[in-house]
Amino acid sequence: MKSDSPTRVGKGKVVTAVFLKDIQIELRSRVVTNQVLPFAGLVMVMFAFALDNDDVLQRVAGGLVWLATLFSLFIIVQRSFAIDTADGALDSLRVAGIDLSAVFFGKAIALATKLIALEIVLICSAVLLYRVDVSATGLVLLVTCVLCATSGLAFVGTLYGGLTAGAKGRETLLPLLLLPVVAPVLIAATRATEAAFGSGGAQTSEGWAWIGLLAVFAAVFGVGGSLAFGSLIDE
Amino acid sequence: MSQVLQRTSPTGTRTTKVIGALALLVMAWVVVSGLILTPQDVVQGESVRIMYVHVPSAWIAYLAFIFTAVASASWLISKKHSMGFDRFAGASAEVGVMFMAITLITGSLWGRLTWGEFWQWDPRLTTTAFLFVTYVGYLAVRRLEGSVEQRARRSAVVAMLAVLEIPLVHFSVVLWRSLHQGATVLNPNGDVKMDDLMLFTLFSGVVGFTLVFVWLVLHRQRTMLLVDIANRQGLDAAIAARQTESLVK
Amino acid sequence: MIVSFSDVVVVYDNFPALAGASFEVSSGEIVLLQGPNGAGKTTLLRACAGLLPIARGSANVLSCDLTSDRHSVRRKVGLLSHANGLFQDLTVEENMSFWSRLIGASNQDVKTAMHIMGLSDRLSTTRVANLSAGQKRRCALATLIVRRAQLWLLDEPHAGLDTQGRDELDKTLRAAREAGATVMFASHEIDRAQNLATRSLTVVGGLVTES
Amino acid sequence: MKDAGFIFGSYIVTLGAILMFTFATLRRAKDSSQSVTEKDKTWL
Repeated sequence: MKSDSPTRVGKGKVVTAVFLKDIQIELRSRVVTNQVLPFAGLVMVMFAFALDNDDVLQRVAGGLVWLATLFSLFIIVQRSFAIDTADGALDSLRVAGIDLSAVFFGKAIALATKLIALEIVLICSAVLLYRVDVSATGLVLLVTCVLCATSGLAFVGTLYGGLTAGAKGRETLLPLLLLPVVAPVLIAATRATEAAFGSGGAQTSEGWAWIGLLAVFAAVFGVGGSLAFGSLIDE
Repeated sequence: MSQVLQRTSPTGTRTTKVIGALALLVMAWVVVSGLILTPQDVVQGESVRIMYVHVPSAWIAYLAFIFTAVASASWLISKKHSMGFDRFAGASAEVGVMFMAITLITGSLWGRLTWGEFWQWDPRLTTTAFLFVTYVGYLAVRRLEGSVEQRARRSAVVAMLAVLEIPLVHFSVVLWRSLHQGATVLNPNGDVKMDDLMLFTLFSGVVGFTLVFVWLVLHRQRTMLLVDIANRQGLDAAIAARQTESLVK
Repeated sequence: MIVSFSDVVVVYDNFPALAGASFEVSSGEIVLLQGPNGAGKTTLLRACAGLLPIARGSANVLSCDLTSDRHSVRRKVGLLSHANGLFQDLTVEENMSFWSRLIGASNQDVKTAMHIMGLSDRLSTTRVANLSAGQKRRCALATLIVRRAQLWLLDEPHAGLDTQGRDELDKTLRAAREAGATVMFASHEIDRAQNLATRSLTVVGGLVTES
Repeated sequence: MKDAGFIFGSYIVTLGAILMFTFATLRRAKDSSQSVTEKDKTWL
């Protein structure tokens, strides 16, 4: 056995390894699939009970989809870091001496994957439960909106999730930090989704201005997060 | 002189005494003039009096957060990572959060009188509310456990993230309100015709609140230093106590 | 010198876990840290790995100055802490391949390490959550072997292992030493540990003394 | 004065908050300054 330390691994490989690890754990433990998805679906049904009016439901469907996504976001983010803190794996990641911004992107992509699965279910349930119609152009807008909004949410979720991982009172601190940050995503994604759904007579074209905002948000926190994550997670 | 000062306040100096006295004087003038001497506004009526405390506190709140951002950036950039920047950022944010709370409360009281509603989803108001929550979060991050250096690094990074966040929040709310012209309420801000005394009172308010801000930040920041020093001395004692464990054996 | 600590103070939440520790470790040593619970052994090992800020004093590990830069040392050390650093929902093999991919180790190294720790065959496809405490420890040790660290830091590596596992561990550490690595480990198994170690240090009350 | 409650209320909130912050700060300064020597108070 030689004692030279192994050569430094490329960033892309670390991103892939972390991403696959998080997804694999989810496929095994099924926390998002078996707990968060039913929770989010239930929220959509509860909204229908609470609002109890087909017209209103159609109008607010976009907002409800993204509100349910946000609530689930907190649970998924906490779960995403709980798997790393449970048995000290986060320490091992620190000692591995790898580029922590690669860990940031790996975890963010895994988080985005889970969120997209969740959003597909939520949008489908909106179509089924709230009788929303989506046109072909609306669908293009909707898919773009989901992709941009999800990247933004995944970046800030991973960033602040890392900051609060292992901290005392993280259950309340995480929403306190995340909620004001994700407000632009909630507003923009909701408007874009409403435009795609044609809620309240909105035109599809109205939605694209919001996509720009979502893209800027994702870009800003993608860059900011990759710079800040290391110093937040690693004292 | 300094002995007397020490008895009243350990964080005071001659400069802060002067600033404090000036602040008291100007604030007293603002209260008297704002409540009694100034006339009521043609459009707003008596409610314009709230403006003499509301506008200066909003100004100070925003100023405080700019200071926090600049001090945090200075901490991150400076090679020495001087803790003075960190304490300044923290003190300024604390005072800023207080003034932001004052701004939101007095603003909604004024809104109730002028618009008939406590709250309007107006971009400026909404951004202000989000700024408030963001910096409450910043203060929560400062209270996370860890060493002084850890606190400084974490909070400086979070302050920088807030600087990224606020323009996005503001822009999204502006875009939201401009696309959905729902219940737009006549915004009487632009209609105020202020006479000289009213303008002077408002101006005095800004000066007085700025003096209060400077005084509070100076004292708060020195208090933070005192607490840090006291903790360090506590550490000396703790180290000595810890070392005696080995003698017992 | 591989490790050189001088009056090092490390603080946890206002508690000085290390209260002025001074010691040196030179290349090729196997150093045993002994001392009562709460003496500061774990803190000492974690500080060597660059995980904890040095509040006072000076610390130098593998020619990295820990007071100014705690990051560059991390790639060169291997740390086995109380926690195993494993993902409960993944199998032994998946855990191994994750950690080895992060540090760029070859498949052959992974196989060898798993073989050494007796984790081949059936165990390799068992989820970590279903392993016994000792088997988890073996798995954690296997991830450490793959690292080929210059400095091995082990916090109670013997705990939880059966006699066979302990023998394998001792053999592994001796082999690592022969390959030029330096080892520091904490243990309460004094007889076995003293047999393995080339030198032993006592940690009490956050201080380190030669013993 | 019309709406006196609102107007006085906003002045009381403003001044009250500032005073409370001031006293809390001075109090904390006094509590933690006991053991700190003059030399460490760099502002003096």
